[in-house]
Amino acid sequence: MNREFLFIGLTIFLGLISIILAFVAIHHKKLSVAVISTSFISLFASIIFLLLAAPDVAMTEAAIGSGLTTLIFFYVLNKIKKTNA
Amino acid sequence: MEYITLGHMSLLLGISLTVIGFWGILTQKNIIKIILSFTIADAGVNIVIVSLGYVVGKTAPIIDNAVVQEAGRNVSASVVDPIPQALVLTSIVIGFGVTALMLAFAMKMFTAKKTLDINQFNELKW
Amino acid sequence: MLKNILIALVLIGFGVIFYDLFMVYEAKTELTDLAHYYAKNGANEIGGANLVTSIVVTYRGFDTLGEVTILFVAASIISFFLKLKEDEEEKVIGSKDTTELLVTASQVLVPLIFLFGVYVFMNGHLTPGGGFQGGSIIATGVALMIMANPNFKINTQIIHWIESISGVAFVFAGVLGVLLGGGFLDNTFKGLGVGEFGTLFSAGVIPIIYSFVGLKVGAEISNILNKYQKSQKSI
Amino acid sequence: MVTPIYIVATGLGVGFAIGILKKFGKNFTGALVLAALAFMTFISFQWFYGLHYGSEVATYVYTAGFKPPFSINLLMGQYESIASLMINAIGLLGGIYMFNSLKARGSDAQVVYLILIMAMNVLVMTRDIFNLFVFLEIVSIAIAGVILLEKSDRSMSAGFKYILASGIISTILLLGIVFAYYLTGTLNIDDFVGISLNTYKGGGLVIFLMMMAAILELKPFPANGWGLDLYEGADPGISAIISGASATASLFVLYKIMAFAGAEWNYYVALIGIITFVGSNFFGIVQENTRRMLGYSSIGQIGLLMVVLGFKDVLGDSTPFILFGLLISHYLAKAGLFWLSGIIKAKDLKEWSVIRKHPYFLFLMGTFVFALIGFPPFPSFFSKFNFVLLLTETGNIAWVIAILAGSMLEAIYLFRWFGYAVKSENSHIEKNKVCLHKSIPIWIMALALYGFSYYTSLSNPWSIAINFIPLAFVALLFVLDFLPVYIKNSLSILGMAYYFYLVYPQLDNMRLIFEVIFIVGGILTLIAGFAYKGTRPGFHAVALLMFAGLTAIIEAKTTLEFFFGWELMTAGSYFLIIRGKRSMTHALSYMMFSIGGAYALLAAFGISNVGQINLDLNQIGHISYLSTWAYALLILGFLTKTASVGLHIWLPGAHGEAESDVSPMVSAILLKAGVFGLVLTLIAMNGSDSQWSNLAYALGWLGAITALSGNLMAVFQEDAKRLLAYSSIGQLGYIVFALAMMTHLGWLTAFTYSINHFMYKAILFLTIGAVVLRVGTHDMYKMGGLIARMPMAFIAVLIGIIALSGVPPLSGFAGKWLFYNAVMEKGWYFQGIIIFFSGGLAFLYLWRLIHTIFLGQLKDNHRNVKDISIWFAIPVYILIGGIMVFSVRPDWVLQPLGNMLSPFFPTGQLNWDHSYAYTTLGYWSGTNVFITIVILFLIVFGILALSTRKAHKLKQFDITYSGEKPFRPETTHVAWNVFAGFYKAVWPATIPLVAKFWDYVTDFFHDGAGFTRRIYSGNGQAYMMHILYFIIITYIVIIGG
Amino acid sequence: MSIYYKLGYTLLGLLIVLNWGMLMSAIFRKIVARVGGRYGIPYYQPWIDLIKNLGIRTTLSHGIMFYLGPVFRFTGAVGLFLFMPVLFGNEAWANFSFQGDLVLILYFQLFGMLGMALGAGEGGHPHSAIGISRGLAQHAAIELPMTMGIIALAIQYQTLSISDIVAAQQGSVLNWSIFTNPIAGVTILLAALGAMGHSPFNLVKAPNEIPIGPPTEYHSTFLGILMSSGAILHVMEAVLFMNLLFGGASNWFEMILKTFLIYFYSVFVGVVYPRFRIEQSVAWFFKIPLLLGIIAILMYSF
Repeated sequence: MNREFLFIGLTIFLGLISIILAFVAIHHKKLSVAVISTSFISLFASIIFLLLAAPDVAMTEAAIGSGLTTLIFFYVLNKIKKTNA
Repeated sequence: MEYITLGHMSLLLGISLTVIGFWGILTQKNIIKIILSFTIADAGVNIVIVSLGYVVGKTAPIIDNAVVQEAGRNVSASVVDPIPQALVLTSIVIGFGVTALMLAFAMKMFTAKKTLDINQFNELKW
Repeated sequence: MLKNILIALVLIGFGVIFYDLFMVYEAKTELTDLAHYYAKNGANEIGGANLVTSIVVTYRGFDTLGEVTILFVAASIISFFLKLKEDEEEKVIGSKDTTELLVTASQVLVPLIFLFGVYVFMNGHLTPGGGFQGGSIIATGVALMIMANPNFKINTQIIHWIESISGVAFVFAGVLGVLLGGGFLDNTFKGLGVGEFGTLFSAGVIPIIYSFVGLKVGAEISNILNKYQKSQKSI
Repeated sequence: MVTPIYIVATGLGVGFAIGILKKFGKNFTGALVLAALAFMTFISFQWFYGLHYGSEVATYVYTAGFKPPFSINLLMGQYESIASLMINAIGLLGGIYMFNSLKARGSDAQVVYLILIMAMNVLVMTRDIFNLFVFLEIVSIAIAGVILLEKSDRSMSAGFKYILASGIISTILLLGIVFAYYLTGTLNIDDFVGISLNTYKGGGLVIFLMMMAAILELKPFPANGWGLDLYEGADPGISAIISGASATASLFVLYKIMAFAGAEWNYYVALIGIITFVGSNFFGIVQENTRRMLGYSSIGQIGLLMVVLGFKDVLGDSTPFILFGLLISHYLAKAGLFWLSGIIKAKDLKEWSVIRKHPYFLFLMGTFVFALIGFPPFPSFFSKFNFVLLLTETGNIAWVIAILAGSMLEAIYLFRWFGYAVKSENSHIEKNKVCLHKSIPIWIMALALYGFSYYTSLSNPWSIAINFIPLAFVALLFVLDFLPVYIKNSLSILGMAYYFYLVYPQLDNMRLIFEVIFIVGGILTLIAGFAYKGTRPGFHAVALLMFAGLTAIIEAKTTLEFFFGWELMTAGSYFLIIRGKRSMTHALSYMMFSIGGAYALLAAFGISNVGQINLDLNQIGHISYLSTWAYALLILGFLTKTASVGLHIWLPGAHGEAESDVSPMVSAILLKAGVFGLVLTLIAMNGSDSQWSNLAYALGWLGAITALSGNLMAVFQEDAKRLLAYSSIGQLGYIVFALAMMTHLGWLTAFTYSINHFMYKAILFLTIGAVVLRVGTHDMYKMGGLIARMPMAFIAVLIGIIALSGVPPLSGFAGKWLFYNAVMEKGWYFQGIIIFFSGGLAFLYLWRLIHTIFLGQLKDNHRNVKDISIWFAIPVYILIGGIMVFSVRPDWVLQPLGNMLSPFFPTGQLNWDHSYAYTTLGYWSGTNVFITIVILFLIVFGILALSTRKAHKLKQFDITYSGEKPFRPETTHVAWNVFAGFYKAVWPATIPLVAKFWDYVTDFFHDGAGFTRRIYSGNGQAYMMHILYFIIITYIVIIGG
Repeated sequence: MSIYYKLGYTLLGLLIVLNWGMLMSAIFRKIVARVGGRYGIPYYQPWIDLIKNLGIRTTLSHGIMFYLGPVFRFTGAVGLFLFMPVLFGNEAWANFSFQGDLVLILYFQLFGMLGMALGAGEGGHPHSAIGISRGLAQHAAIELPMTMGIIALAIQYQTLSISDIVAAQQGSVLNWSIFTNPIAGVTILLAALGAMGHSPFNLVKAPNEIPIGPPTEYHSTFLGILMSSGAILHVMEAVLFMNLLFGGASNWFEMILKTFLIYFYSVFVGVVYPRFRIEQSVAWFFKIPLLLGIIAILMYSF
């Protein structure tokens, strides 16, 4: 039961940060900050997946959601920056 | 008290992220931001799905040898629901594909008009 | 202003809908019948320790096929969408040098990453992970290679070959299921047996198929990354 | 039998393998893709064939070697096989059509296309809800990809909007699916059907989410801006796929989800469908861009199909017939049109005139347009007919009204478009290059359409009785279109004569009269066609199409046959009218009123249909349910054809601008179809009860006012043919009035008028038309003094106007005399006086007609003009002979007519004593009056002629003119504005209120649609907002409210 | 009675009507002249004109249609005589046993007009066309109240036969329609002003001031025939009103007296009122007479 409460607390904590990050992602003027925030949301989500006893999902989310997706975002940002420069 | 469970909390988080994502989709003018909002909403939905499969106090749906010895490979009493997890795997990959495609569009659209403002892409209308 | 009000109304509306959804949820203490079946018989029927893998590869293998297809379609679209014209390729800007550290790191890390990726999908039926995870790990390695040397050209041909062959193999395995087993994507090939539980060569052909999936996913994602990388070079 | 899983295996296997095979070149991969598509088509065809003919049963395909719900399974049943065949066939044909554009984008694009088609197959077959989601995503992504075949910024932004929208939709769907799993523990659709999801807590909400996603995939109005952009922005080949295949698959998805959504959803699906149908067609009318317009039409059609799905419980066994009839027509026609739009590279509707440079494409376009709107013999006709009938039968009148209104709107813009194609200026546009591989698929679609038409006609149990012989003859003439006029004309005349010979023994007297007017009249007017040279492309086929329709309504025994004929006639006459030089807009308004009228008829048939799907025409009289409405609608429908005031504005232009020999066909003959319909209706009303006197009374007033306004407007026309057209309105007003009296004498009057009007209006229109052919203008003030050049025409017109004006001794007076006796007997004095006054007005315009054309001074440019063509003179003089016979011996006509009417109106007959006709009010002998007057006339004429036998003919300008000779001949013509004085006195009555009213209606629709469609701002975000709002509002309506 | 006797009587009747018509027109012209302070023509002037005109042989022809004007006109006039009972209850003068049908009469009036219209048109003179157009327009306007009045009478007597209408008025002066149905009577009398074609409704012929209208084109024999048909028409129209409103006539004297009074009535009005323009006269008929006509019918339709 204690473990359960620990998990709940962790989820609430990560959840609150995620929500704040989501606001940041949407509102921050710098796109790179926004992309990184989103990447962190994915990362926290994968931790929450672990808490929810879903290691497979956690791995996938970490690799794809916070890794590759972010990478592609940066490709695009880079391209945009180049074109503007 | 009955709402303060791991499932409820993560479900709430998932729903919140989804709504925030929708909010971003509707308010942001920058196409990249819209796509970001989409990924946020996606993440939210994924969390929702996994939380629905959570069973209080059970372990990951992997049969380790200890369990096998006890239950004769029947692990139905000890694991969480594996199906939502399988679905989420699919969903994450789909989300990646869609995001990659959207970003490709965004990049091309930017090259075409040198802007990312979605309001500028309305040559088809009425 | 009106637009903001409208947006606020939409969000409130969705808030209500999602609230209703939320209220539907009750913390579960039991598995559903379907999950129960999988938990009970999954190991016996398929022979894999990882139930998620069993479901992904076998029970819902058709979904996985679709999933691979989605990545494939997305990669194909991006491929012809971002394709550079011949003359544009000439005007490629000479990319700036990368740091020594990154180059060295990539030289050391990339083989390791590849190895890890392969391990992940080969052991998908035993441990967490599988084709998707392994594939994306491999793709990360490819990405690292590209980052380390922006002028580095992936041998596209090889990627295509890997992608193509693993894809066809997946479909072929499915068709074999029709011919030999109990239906499309019947990976157990009833006669072959499922092997000894818990070992690498257990769970029928799951490891093989999941390897194909991993290779294919890796190749597809690498393909996408490659296209993006190439698109960087043109103006 | 190849298991359907090979559709998937083939699609994916070939798709994946192309990665290796691409080095063999794009042609090879393209061919490989086509081969794969062909194999997929073969598989689904095999299943379709097997299931349809019963050699196969619906089969589940299991994957992974486990039974559902543990694994995913597919189902290949009868409907699945049809949908799959449709998808694969259009995929194959589209692949052929787009071979080059796919090739241009490389093997990757070819693969995406192949996988798109494959995935839609799975959408149809899968029985697992999550699997459905996965393949829906594949379809979405693939569509977003194939949009890019068209390399433009427009298609790019359309694609992006599409991804955004489908992203939102799939989020909703996914939420619904996982919650469904959470609640029920299964993902299998068959399980959902079994367990009734509604009984779970929150089950309704879950269904709501899934239904919303399924419905949104169908692009419901107004949350469909992204869909429209898709249609407009994509390559036309892709638009065809989206419209044909994707819509079919999405509809199937909806069908599957509806299976477990619960019956209460049917209503909402139908509601959303009807809103979509009416809404998008409403916006369609202001579109100038072809593909966007077709997009609106596609969305509208899908809306209609949703209505059918929503009513599936009400329609029962007829659902598949109706659904597939509509779907097939839409599928074939829309694909064909989109493909055409890819060959005819005209963005603007008006530029479609270039299609005339490819006459066979014009034929294809016409086929598709008529199929879309639901004209016979296309499957959509039978579907719509049954659908409306069943809906009315079950009391869903409001739905019927909405469906008909939506169809009407759709017809407006499609026919406008077709009108542009047929008529507008095309010399400035260059002919498009046509590749064979692009036109073959279109031909296949059109042929399939005709094939299905034949098939549907046979499979519809009530249409077996339809007589297809005339239609076959029409088809023959169409095929022989390359032959010169004289051959086709002789062929037509012989065919009609032979058909008349075949048919006339089967007809009762009343029908025989109309058949004589239609067929014999048709033959007579066709004789005039010999005057034309060359091949006169298209004329004979469409003229015969009209006559086929006319004879079909005569022979009709059931409402379906009647409606079938009615629509054929409308189509034929539309084509005939649009042939005129400046008749585009008039043909359109004719079509609109005709369709509106036809829909009124359809609704009426529906109402009167209670209990039996295809009512015997004679049974209409025995209806009890909403019978006032049924009669009112029937009358309204027929009044549009008789051009009663208020519904007449199409007539002057349509008849006035038609070709010389077409005007008499549409005026003297076609209008009688409306009369025939009215006769049938009134017989039914009379047969049932006398409680309809109010309706008849209103009809009487309407007839009287029509007579007055038609004649009044005719007085002020400057255009000879328009004058005659307005005169027709007036004459038909008399007939309607006389019929409305519902007495023996009244009907006798009406029939007399019908026969007379046929004869003298044919004479006048033929002669004036022939004159117009010679002098090249319709404007009367540009003619004059033609009596010197055209005595033959003059005599014909003279006889014609004497007969028309009703002056004794010619046959027109018979009508007048009967008329007054009838009016006095009935007691409808005011109406009678209005009509008498109209007669006076007729005198005004008739004099003007003959005076300004034939009398007065000859124009300089007409000095060498020849008399009318002998081919026009022959029918004219035959008809004059008819008038003379009728005048000398009216009893020969009136006595049989009276006997024919006696069963319906046994009292108040004429009594005959030799040539004397007696009524309670007076008596009259046509023969004696004729003889007396002719004798007198000849005596006086003889005296005069004798006394001036030595006179010599004066020169043209040898006249007294206020003591001087006119020095400028033009001043001798006062025909322009000749009734100025009269006009000053009566001008308030000539304000075209009705035309203004209809203009106002048009403007209202146009402006309204133009304003409202601005919700489609082109902004992807706004579109997503529409989607979310659509969901919320539906939520409030369905769950909250 | 054999057909030949009948023919004889009819011809005789026609002769009487013709001469009476000519006399009346002479009287009319005399009255107008006297009112205007002139001496006027002698009473026998019409006969002189007629004989003169018939005696002249024209050498000009405008073509065949030009002939038809007078022919139609004359046929129309004589036909009117033939189809209407001039004297009531007298078999000899019953004119080919047509007891007279109102519808026939109403339409047959148009026969002559039609001929005139066509014939004058053939002349090629623009003014004749103007005259015709005015005549037709005015005629259409006159017909509306006229028909209303007549229909009102037909409703009253439930017959369309003139003979029956006359028969119904026998017995007493008070049985005349003008007394039994005064509104219809007044309507018809007002419309009759137009039908008789005197001022203020004679712009059509406009005899004096400007050379307009058909008579200016016609001459010689044509004019002779026109004159005689005009004389017959005048009488027959008066006879129509006499039959409808004033109890008909049972002998020639009564007929002459009544027609003279009717004729005089229109002459009297014509002398007093100036000429209307065509739109004025059309509008005039659409006001009071039309209103009266509506009332007349309303009285019997319920």
